[in-house]
Amino acid sequence: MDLQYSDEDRAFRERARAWLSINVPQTPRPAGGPAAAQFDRDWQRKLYEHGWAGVAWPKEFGGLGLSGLQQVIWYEELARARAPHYVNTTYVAMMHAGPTLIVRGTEEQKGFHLPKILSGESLWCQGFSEPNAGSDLASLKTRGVVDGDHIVVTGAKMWTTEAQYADYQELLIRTDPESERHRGLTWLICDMKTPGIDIKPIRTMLLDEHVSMVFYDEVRIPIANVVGEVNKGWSTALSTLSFERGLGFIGDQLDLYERVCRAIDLAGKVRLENGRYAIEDDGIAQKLASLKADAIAIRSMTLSHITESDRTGEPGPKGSLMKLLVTGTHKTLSETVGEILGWDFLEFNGDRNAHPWTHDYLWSWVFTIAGGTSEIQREITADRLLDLPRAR
Amino acid sequence: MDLQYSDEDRAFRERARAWLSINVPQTPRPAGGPAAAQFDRDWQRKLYEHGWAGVAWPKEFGGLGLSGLQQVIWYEELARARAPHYVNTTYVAMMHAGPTLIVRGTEEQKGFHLPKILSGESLWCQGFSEPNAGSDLASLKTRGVVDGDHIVVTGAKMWTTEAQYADYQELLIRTDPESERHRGLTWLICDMKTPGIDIKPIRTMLLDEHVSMVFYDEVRIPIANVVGEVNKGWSTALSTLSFERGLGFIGDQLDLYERVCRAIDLAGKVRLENGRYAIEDDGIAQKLASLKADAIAIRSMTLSHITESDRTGEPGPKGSLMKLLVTGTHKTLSETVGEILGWDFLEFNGDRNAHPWTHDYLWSWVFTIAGGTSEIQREITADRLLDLPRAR
Amino acid sequence: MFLAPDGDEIEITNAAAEFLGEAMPLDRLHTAGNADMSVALRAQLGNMGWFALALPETKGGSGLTAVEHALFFREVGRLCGPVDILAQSLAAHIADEHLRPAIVSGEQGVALVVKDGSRARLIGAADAVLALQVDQQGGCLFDIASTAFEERASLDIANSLRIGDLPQANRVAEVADDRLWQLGQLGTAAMQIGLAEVALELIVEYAKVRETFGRKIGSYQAVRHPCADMALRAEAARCQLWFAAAAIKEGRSDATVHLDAAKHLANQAALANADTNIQLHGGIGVTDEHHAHLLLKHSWLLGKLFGTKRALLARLLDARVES
Amino acid sequence: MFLAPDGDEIEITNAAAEFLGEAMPLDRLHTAGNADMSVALRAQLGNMGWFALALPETKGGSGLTAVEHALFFREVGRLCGPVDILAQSLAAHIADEHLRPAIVSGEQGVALVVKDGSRARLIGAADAVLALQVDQQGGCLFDIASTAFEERASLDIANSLRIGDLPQANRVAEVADDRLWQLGQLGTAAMQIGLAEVALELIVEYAKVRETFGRKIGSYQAVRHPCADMALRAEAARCQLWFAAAAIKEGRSDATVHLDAAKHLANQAALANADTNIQLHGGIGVTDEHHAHLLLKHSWLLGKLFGTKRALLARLLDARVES
Repeated sequence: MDLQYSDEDRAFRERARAWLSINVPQTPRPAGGPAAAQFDRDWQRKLYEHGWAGVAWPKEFGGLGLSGLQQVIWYEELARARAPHYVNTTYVAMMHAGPTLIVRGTEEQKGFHLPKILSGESLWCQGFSEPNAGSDLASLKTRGVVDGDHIVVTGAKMWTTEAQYADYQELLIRTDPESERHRGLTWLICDMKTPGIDIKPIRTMLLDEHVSMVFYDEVRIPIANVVGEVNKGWSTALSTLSFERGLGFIGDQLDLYERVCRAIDLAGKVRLENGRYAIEDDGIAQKLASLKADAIAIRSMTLSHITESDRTGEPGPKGSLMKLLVTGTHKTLSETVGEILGWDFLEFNGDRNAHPWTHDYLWSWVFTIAGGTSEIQREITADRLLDLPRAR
Repeated sequence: MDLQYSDEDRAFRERARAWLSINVPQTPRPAGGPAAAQFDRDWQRKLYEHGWAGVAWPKEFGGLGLSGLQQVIWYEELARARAPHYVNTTYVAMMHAGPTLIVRGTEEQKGFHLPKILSGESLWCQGFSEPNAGSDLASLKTRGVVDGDHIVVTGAKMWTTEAQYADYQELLIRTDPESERHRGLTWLICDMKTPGIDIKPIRTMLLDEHVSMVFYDEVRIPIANVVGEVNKGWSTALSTLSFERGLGFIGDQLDLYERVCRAIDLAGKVRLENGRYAIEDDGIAQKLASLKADAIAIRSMTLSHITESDRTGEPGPKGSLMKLLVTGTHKTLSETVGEILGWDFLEFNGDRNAHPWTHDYLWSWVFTIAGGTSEIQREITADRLLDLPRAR
Repeated sequence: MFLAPDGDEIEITNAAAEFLGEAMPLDRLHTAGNADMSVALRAQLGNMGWFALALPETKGGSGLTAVEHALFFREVGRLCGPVDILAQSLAAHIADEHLRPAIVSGEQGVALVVKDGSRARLIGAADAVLALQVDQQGGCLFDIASTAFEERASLDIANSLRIGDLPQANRVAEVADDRLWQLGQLGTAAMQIGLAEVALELIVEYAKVRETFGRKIGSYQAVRHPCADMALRAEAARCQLWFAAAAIKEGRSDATVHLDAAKHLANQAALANADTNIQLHGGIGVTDEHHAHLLLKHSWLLGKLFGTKRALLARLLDARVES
Repeated sequence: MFLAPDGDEIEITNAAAEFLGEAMPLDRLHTAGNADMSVALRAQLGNMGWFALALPETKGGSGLTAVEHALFFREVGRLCGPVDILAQSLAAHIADEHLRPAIVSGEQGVALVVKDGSRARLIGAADAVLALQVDQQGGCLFDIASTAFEERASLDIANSLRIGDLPQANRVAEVADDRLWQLGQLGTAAMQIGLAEVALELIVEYAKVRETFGRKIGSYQAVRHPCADMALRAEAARCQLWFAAAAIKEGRSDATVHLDAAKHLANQAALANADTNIQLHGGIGVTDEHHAHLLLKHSWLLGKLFGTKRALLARLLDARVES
């Protein structure tokens, strides 16, 4: 057990810090819309041109081939430099579409897509969930019929993040109409400009439109776009999910500590209805201190899990625990700030820059629902970590 | 909607208060053992001789035939007079064995047993649960074989409260060996002096022996002791359970408010480790005030439910909600006092008079487990009150 | 003693539910611009006499009690009714005979005012010409016809939010007892409870039809047990509301303690049930088109009115109820 | 960087588990009179050198680090080991060369002392002739051979509890830095985590065999989900313990903050897991013969030592960790 960084780690941190200190965009990211997508592309292009794109990608595919620990260093330095948050319109492409192609794609697919992803030329979205297939992905119904050298897709996907700005989509469909559950699915690269695709943004309770429904009306996708094999898409999808779950929350994990500290600062400046500073209320002070302990533990858990999987070469089975803790801590923190902020907390127009705490409070439910609800994370933990008899 | 007591109610309260003020025992109840059982018998005999025994029993069977609201008044006056707690060795006989005989017993059974129960001559215990049949009563396995005019019982019961002092037992057994679940059971009056019965007290984490295992080795019980019909005992058992659940916690319901007030007094006298009075800690003060609100609501719920069932003549379906709230509030209160009391809370020798708060803390789990666990109460609520699809 | 709606009380509840369900269905809040009471809704409510429900007959009201007041506002709460309905009802109690008719009829709108430090938060329609401020010591009605308030973005969809300074000179009515506060507390507690009940109903309904992993979600304990807890919170708060309303009606000396307890439990039940309702709905629960977020956001506003957590608990700590 | 037991650390953990499992199995606590370290157990532990694990080699110890210290006490915690084991280990650090051998060998017993107002609470064997008091400023060893303490009934089954006044004149050793406090905090945090892990293991094991309503209870979400929460609490506290132990070993400037966080999370995990373990066991969980209550009661004692909730949180509020 030790906390020492290798010389290489330290050198990497210094290089990253130096570069970020002069290259981080000076203008804040627009709150949303096409301007935000363009901002993200520009930042990704800059990373690419200076050799910082794809920290988790193998070197042979243009990435930095960093260890898990070095990725942590990278995300810590991003946070320190107040660089654009890594969860943006490049997220799907960088964090799971690209990695899926790397392990499952054909040479043509890799050769065509990976450079475009790294350079910010292609944005991707995910097309897994459906109105009746949320946490239970395997019940999806969007179907594809092979017609010559194309697959003709009809159906609907839901909760597709940033679909409006995406060039490509990870599309999971049912190609064997007789199949059930995990069998008979196919993972396709879908060009979002293909005729027959209709995107209907879903307004959320955050007053944004970051997710959409995507409708497919006989959309013709070349069979050459299949990643993995026809009817064996579940296996490819598991790769995608493992990338999503592995590092999916790393930025939030590392960010929580600073957010707790900001909340503590805030509590020292804001007065409660009874005239006292919020921090003088023992209940609030104890809650904030306890959240700080949680945030500190989240970083320790991150480092413990990552250094362990750096050694074994495999992600451990504890991603569900991490998601439960991160999303739970996020929610309790948001609620506590709601108690501190008084009437100001009740002001919200959807602009996360103007009303960050209220925005984050509402985000709590997106966080505890998206990517597998907290209920499902407990199920996964009970199944895989505790080996309890199945409930489902 | 109104809070008015009728003239009759008020007169009853005055009579009860006057009598209790001069008749409540001056010596405290012994903490346990045969002396406690004798104390309970004596108090019951006194109630009986002065016409106060059986507040919930119909007049024709020697009870007072009171309305639900008047029973509440009675329990309030008992608490006010610091009379012996109604949960004692007479509890099973008075609260559900007697009432079961009243609605399901033969004339002989009623004529023999009811007077003995009312006068404190007979103490009863319950023989429903088994080692493998706790909240899932219908899986019980103790069997009875008809042999002439007797049923021969072999098996074991568990969690039998105060078995050592009981004269009779409500005994639920499986008389049809081919039967499953609720079918094929029989409800018997078991004389605890019958040969073949062996009582093995179970020491609990409260360091008491208020429950026992009871073993039956070919115990011969007259068929005349069947309450209801052979193989149709589940129906009789449901009567017993409905009496147990209906008023089972009424004393605790009404008592909680005073206990919260005592905890608040305590918090004003005890210093925390940091030197401040416990009540000066905002977190503790808020928790106690919130518990007071819960305790006040519990009394309102009691009155609402009881006045409603006084009108309909039937107990409502909300007993499970009440048990959840009462046991949950009890537990939170005990934990909060644990936080207040410091090192004194860590002193405990099993004597509830010497260490009442620690005793009550440990009792929390008995309370959330016995008589149907909190988990089962949530199931019952989901089934009966919310009509959700079954989980079991 | 009877601690549940009874006889005429049930009639009034049903009448209110029917009227409000048509006049201001929850669906209205999925269309922009429907925050606060519209002029039309105000007139409708005024015509039906709802603003004068608990107003003494001597003042031209229906002369009903705190109990009917609570029952009416529970129905208002089920539909996330704007809190200016409550402001309008309370204002009728302190306005003099010249001002009162225009309030009772809904002709003039009344907004609710809450102090926020040195400033005033205004909740209610922009066309309100009166503003009502209430605390435990009394209430005050201001003429704000010529006062400018700054609009703030409102988290709550059912009410708009403004900020500004009250024209202290323009006091048009005043009262120095706690009657208004009590009715306000009762009204907001009742609204929170209505809201908590709707949250439970929405998820129970959904749990009976929505399937995952081949079963109705209502058959999973991860859904069933939180629903049972929601039912418990609503039931405890509701019974306490009945007690508090009856205690006020009957002038019990501990009525304010019961009210504080009711508001505290109602605040908790509403927020927790609104929260759980979203979570158990899954993805659909965070969409704008679903009712779920309306309840959550509105419960935050109601939690700020007539007794916030800290204030209520501070009073409850030392208070005692009669046995 | 590697944040989990590794190499020799695993060896030492296994050796400790094996030795302690035989020397002081959890079952011992179901027999009366087995609270505290017995003379025999003390001698055994001394013989094996466990009291000198983290003692510098220059002082005749094994010269291992805070990490091995934490790993050893996690194993002690899994068996609800008496806290006098910790007192004995810590005392070896401040005793001088005359006193030290008798402590390290287990010849002389050391009890732990905690201030309770103006009095002293003594935890440990009645035959202890030394008493160790530690706070963040330092530690002090008292000769209590001729001091009478009053026995108090102990909720905890693993330790007895006495109260009295320390003989201030009989100070036989003293130190004025926070090393002892750190090792004490690390040791008690580790014990709490071991305890939290055992609670989880007990219920998971039971849930795989116990049936109700025709199914294993481990197939019900009402059991599965609380078990997942137990696993989460143990995992978070454990990872934080690794960080804190390594931070102390490496002399990081923020080591005390990490320790405070570790103790706080360990306190929470132990009590909550012990609680849930009883509840999910149902009736059998409240019996004296079951291990469940031993864990609950012992976790209360450990929660009082080397950092209680309020003290830890007060320090954490203003503290910062390095990135």
